[in-house]
Amino acid sequence: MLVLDGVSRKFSDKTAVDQVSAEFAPGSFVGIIGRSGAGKSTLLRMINRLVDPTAGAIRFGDRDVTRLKGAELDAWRARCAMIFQQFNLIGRLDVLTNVLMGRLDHVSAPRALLRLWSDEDRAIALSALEMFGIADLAAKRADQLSGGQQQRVAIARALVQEPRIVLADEPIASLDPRNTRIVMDALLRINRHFGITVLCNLHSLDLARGYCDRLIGMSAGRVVFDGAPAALTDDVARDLYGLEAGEVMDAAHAAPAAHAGGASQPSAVPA
Amino acid sequence: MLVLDGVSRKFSDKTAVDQVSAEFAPGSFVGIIGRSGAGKSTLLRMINRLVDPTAGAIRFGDRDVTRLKGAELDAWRARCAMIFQQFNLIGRLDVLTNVLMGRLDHVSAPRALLRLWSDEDRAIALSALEMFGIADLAAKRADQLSGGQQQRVAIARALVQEPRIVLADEPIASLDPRNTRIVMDALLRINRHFGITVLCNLHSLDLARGYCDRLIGMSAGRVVFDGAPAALTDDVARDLYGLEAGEVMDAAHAAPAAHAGGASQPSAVPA
Amino acid sequence: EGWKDQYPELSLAVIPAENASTTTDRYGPLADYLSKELGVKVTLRVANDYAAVIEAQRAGNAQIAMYGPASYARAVMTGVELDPLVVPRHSNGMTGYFSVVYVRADSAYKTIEDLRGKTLALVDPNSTSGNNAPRFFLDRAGYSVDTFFGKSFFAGSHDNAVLALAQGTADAAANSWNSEDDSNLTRMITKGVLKDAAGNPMKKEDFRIVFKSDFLPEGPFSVLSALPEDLKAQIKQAFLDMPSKDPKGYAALSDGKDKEFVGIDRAAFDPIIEMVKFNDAARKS
Amino acid sequence: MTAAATSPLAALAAENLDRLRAAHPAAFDDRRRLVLGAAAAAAVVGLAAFALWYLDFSILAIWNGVGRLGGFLVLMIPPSPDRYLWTYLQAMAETVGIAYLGTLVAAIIAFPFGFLAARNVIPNVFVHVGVRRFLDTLRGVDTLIWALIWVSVVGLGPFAGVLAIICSDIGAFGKLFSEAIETADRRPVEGVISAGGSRLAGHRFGILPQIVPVMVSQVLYYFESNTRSATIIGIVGAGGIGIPLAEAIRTLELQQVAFLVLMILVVVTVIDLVSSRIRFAVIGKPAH
Amino acid sequence: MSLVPVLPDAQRVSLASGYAATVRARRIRLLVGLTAVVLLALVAGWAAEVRIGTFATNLWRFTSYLGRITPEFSWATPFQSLAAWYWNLPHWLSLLAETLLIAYLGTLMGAVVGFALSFLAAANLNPNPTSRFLVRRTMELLRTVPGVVFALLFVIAFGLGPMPGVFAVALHTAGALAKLYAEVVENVDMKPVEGVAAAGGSWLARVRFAVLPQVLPGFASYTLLRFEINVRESAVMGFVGAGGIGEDLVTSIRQFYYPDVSALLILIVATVMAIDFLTEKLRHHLIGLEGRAR
Ligand SMILES: Nc1ncnc2c1ncn2[C@@H]1O[C@H](COP(=O)(O)OP(=O)(O)OP(=O)(O)O)[C@@H](O)[C@H]1O
Ligand SMILES: Nc1ncnc2c1ncn2[C@@H]1O[C@H](COP(=O)(O)OP(=O)(O)OP(=O)(O)O)[C@@H](O)[C@H]1O
Ligand SMILES: [Mg+2]
Ligand SMILES: [Mg+2]
Repeated sequence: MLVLDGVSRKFSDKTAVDQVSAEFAPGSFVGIIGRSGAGKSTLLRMINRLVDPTAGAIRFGDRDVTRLKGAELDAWRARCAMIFQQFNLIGRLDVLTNVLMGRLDHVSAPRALLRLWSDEDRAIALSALEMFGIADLAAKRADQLSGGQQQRVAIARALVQEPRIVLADEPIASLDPRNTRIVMDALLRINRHFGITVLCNLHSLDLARGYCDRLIGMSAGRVVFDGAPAALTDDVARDLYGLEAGEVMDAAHAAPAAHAGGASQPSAVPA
Repeated sequence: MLVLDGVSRKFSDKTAVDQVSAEFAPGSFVGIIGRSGAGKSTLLRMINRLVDPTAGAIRFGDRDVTRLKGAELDAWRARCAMIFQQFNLIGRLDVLTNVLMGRLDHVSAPRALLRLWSDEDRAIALSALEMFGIADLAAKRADQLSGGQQQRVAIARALVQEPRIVLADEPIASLDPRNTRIVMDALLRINRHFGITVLCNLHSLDLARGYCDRLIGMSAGRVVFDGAPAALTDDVARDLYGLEAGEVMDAAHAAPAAHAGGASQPSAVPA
Repeated sequence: EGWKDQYPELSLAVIPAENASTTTDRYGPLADYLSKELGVKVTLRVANDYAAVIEAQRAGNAQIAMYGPASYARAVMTGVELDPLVVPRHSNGMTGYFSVVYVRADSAYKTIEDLRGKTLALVDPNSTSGNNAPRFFLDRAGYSVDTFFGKSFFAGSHDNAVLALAQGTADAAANSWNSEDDSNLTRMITKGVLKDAAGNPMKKEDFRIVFKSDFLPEGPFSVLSALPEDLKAQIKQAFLDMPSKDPKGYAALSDGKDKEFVGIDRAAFDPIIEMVKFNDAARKS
Repeated sequence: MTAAATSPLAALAAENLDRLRAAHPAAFDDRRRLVLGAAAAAAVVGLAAFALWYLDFSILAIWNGVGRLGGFLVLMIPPSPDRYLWTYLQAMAETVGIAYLGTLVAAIIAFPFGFLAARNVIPNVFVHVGVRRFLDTLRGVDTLIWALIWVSVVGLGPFAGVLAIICSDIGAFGKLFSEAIETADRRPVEGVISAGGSRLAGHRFGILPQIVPVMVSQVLYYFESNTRSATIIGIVGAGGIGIPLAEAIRTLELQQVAFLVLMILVVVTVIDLVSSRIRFAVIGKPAH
Repeated sequence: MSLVPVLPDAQRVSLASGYAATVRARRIRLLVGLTAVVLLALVAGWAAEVRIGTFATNLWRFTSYLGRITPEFSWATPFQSLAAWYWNLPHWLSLLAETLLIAYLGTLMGAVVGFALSFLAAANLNPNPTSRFLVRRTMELLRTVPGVVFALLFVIAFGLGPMPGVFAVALHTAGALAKLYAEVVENVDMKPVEGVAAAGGSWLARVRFAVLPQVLPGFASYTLLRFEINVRESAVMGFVGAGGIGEDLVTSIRQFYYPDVSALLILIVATVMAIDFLTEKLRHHLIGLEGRAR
């Protein structure tokens, strides 16, 4: 059980996350939604301890995650994989080595530092790449990949960690429909079959509703919605995103009648 | 009229774009779709001449874009704004200066180098930021922004260029529904009202169908579809993305019955 | 010869001299000759700075060394136990040289007295003939360099000091002098590098000597006092024999300008030590 | 066509100019920046002017001197090794060898110091400040002193030169490496750490690949620079190109000086060509 | 059971061998390179007469020189001792000031020239190989000609004094900094450069807005390091009459004025530390270290 207890984070004057409390049962698939700048990324980064909360506590079982240090902290991070919005790959290293970063916790330090990976680890990494259709890129430098390819490398890295929790920060932002599906299905699969908790920042309400069994809506750092997807009524969504009435569905659905001419003057753009 | 004539681009052994020919009428709103790695970004980058084609020609009116040099090339780029998949902001500079980069072509060199922008230019940049709801971040360093905030800064930069053509490489990848709508509407608006040509890489078929008046489908560097959105039948889309039957709609729509339990073993993932 | 076990290899340390041929050309044959005579390998080490030679000798890492007179004095004064062995005798019969002060022949300066308040070019702080000797001997003659002259400066090398005089930067210049036809000045003229401010070549007659120091002994070849007596004796003998046993090597060593080596003892350098001590004391006053 | 007439954005901006100005005063106010910039520029130029005055710079002397400079250059032509070609080549080879060994060992020893002195690796102020001051001391001690110290340990010869180069270059490398580390991008490190990598692994995989090209170029530069100056090598009696050069300068053998300079130039050019190939091999082909 | 379904053997082996083949080429190149480096080091070690034995047995002498330059210091009369040690302080300080000014002028002039040259010498900003070649060779000439040679030429042209020294320092600095700057420029992240280029920014604008913010910390640290080197190496300029504190130090070393050696050494080390401290402050200001959380 992962518990957030009044967690806050300030950046100088700006409060990015404001007193968030929530409990995440093992095996849940939670979508975090909210406008850009709402604090979603910062929340996930705090759970992984890449950012330290300025107030509040994060607990996992009886461990106080906010207090972990050294090897214990490494171990915690290894169990709680993070998929970054901006991929955070090592541009100059090849794709396979990037994925093998996810196996660091399973390898002795000297072997890891010399890049002497075991055949098992390589096999796991290659399988993960294959799962996302990019095994043939294994030897390429990460900074020569297309955006979607980089994103999939990052996701493969997270999966080979064999984590207990996956923190995914917009894992499908740069992906095409097919890969979106592959990735979300992969997350769903590890969630269903292995009971791994998934916390996933998502911008697409449809995806959030389709995959998650619980949604958390954030606004200006605070949790303003927490419940089953079914409970996310159109009114709530409208509030959350500051949309006008009639725009509640995914933006795409409410797309203007483009071919009908320039009639629809979008209200969000000042005339 | 922008004309691509047998344009190709090779990276050492890999052919990223393969003999693409197309004509883009002024004022059209063209969506470019295709799987990750299909060559969409490379195609846009060639039009802006950030990457030079290895074969073929790009013409705009009677100008041969592939031959432009020096100040002429700068002028071409100023007229043909680019929105990058990875934003390409200057992390160490503040947001306003980043947006004002789009006004460089309108300012004398010495004034620009000393950052002595005119009040009009500042006002234009601020208006663009306001349009996307981030004017209050004007003084912040670009690398302190959230992903979606950075993306919007990049889009603002493109708009203040007052371009004739906008090349948008997944401009909404990191945006929430509301901002997705704001940005797509802004693109649509400049397209409809000012006849600016928009070429837009999109991963969401729904958005592509909703906003574009023409779609180009790419696969492995080649154009495999070119026509009105209505002509993009489910069969064609399935081919394009390599999806299975029944998965043709946006992945989200075909989301598994998540709450129905772990029954749906997604076929794309090897068991 | 028991010392050979203790010293299977000897080091000969020298510093470059300001002469026409390069240092290795000069001293290479000497090292070869000594190797042959002594029966152990003698390695030549050319150090660009005599301070390094002194430190190497202090640590016992260099057994044989060639010093200038002032640097020999320095080594002795800082506690290196040294025995001077030999100095060269020049063709003119002398075993030393002089320090002189030049002025231009077309100037009004006839004696040192005329230079009161004028500018003097010295060579560099460590030079015997270009700094230590003129300071000491001028002071003894009643002209303290620091107060008598209006300004004195270090030109960096013997040649630079002469150039400063030739081009009018200085009114007088200190330099070394062996004899009428053998000095730094004559060497520069032969090479054609000595020109006045307008770029005209200059002759020996364009310069005048207004001051000459006492005799300065040449720098000695010395050995560590701690070496076995028989080794020291053998080394000394080898030096003394060199002109006859290896005339070619000796000619290279002396540019053909020296006759022979003569033995020398510590006392010969007492005046030099006194000179250096005087200059050290004058510094803080 | 003027932008104002056609551009919706410009029109919008013009309309709202006053409101925007009121809402974002900072965005329109450059005074602070300009004043600070002007003050900094004035300080730099002012100090330079003071230095020019204090150090007796004279335009006249420069004007007159430039002509003489040409005359002197003539004396350097044609560059000639006289009869010392072989001596010079040998000396050059000695210098390159000593510089190579000294630079290589210094770089290896400095490597850990670079990490210890970097603020983002060792947050502990005492450690990184202490290490930095230690490195400062290594650099601050004159090379002549290093030479004397090592001569008394290992005697005159090239070995002492290698040791002296090592000592002063550790100070420089340690500083340069630590600064490269501090400027590295944090994101890859986060990527590694978030996957459970230790801090060590974070530095090994997240930072090292980024800074290796920088370090390689610095090491190659110092190699080249040691080859060139080689003063220490001369001091400690290891031969090298410094001695003939100093000799030729002191005795105004200008043709030999010119030859030696050209010879060093050729060697440096070769090192530079090789080094930029090595560097690009390490950096790899830049991507977009 | 693994989270990631492991592939069938056949497929896995073929993938792994494909990867290995590509990586092997890279590995072999690396290995050949490393072997060459080590072999060359061994040859150099032999030529440089490296004797580990002598080194180890005599290492205790390391402190011998340091011991001798340690001044006599009586704790009973600390101030008198200090005054005796730093007997020439006012003169030394004026020399130090002069040295700092010479180094400042020389570094400033050299940095300005090096700054302009570096962008032309960087392959990623100047695609024209001919001009790049010319600029690079010019830089090489400037930094290869030893400072003393320049000083020699200038002293004959301009007369003795600090002026020839400053010019000599400036020329050498220009060549050295231009090279180091150029390499910083070649290592920048090109994404922002593309961003400005795509907005129609001229070459100058790209350099000013996308490159400069990235390279400024690097430039600052190289410039200040060079300033520091110029302060330390002023002794070389001694023979043109611009020696400053460095020349006094070298003279003290050569004349074996032991307490002076340590007194001057401490002054110089303190100066180096002050400069380094300043460098650090300036660089961190430029990087904005705290702000780079993401
Ligand atoms: N600089 C480069 N060096 C080598 N290969 C490259 C380079 N840039 C792109 N590629 C390759 O070219 C192909 C097309 O890349 P591109 O970025 O155009 O794809 P894309 O259609 O934009 O994909 P995505 O939707 O994932 O962004 C990819 O396979 C990519 O790996
Ligand atoms: N290092 C930082 N320094 C200063 N402010 C920061 C920093 N990191 C984040 N912020 C600010 O904190 C707020 C929350 O940022 P966060 O990245 O968590 O948003 P987000 O919900 O992930 O948005 P998006 O959907 O656009 O990615 C933003 O306003 C952002 O500008
Ligand atoms: Mg985010
Ligand atoms: Mg792309």
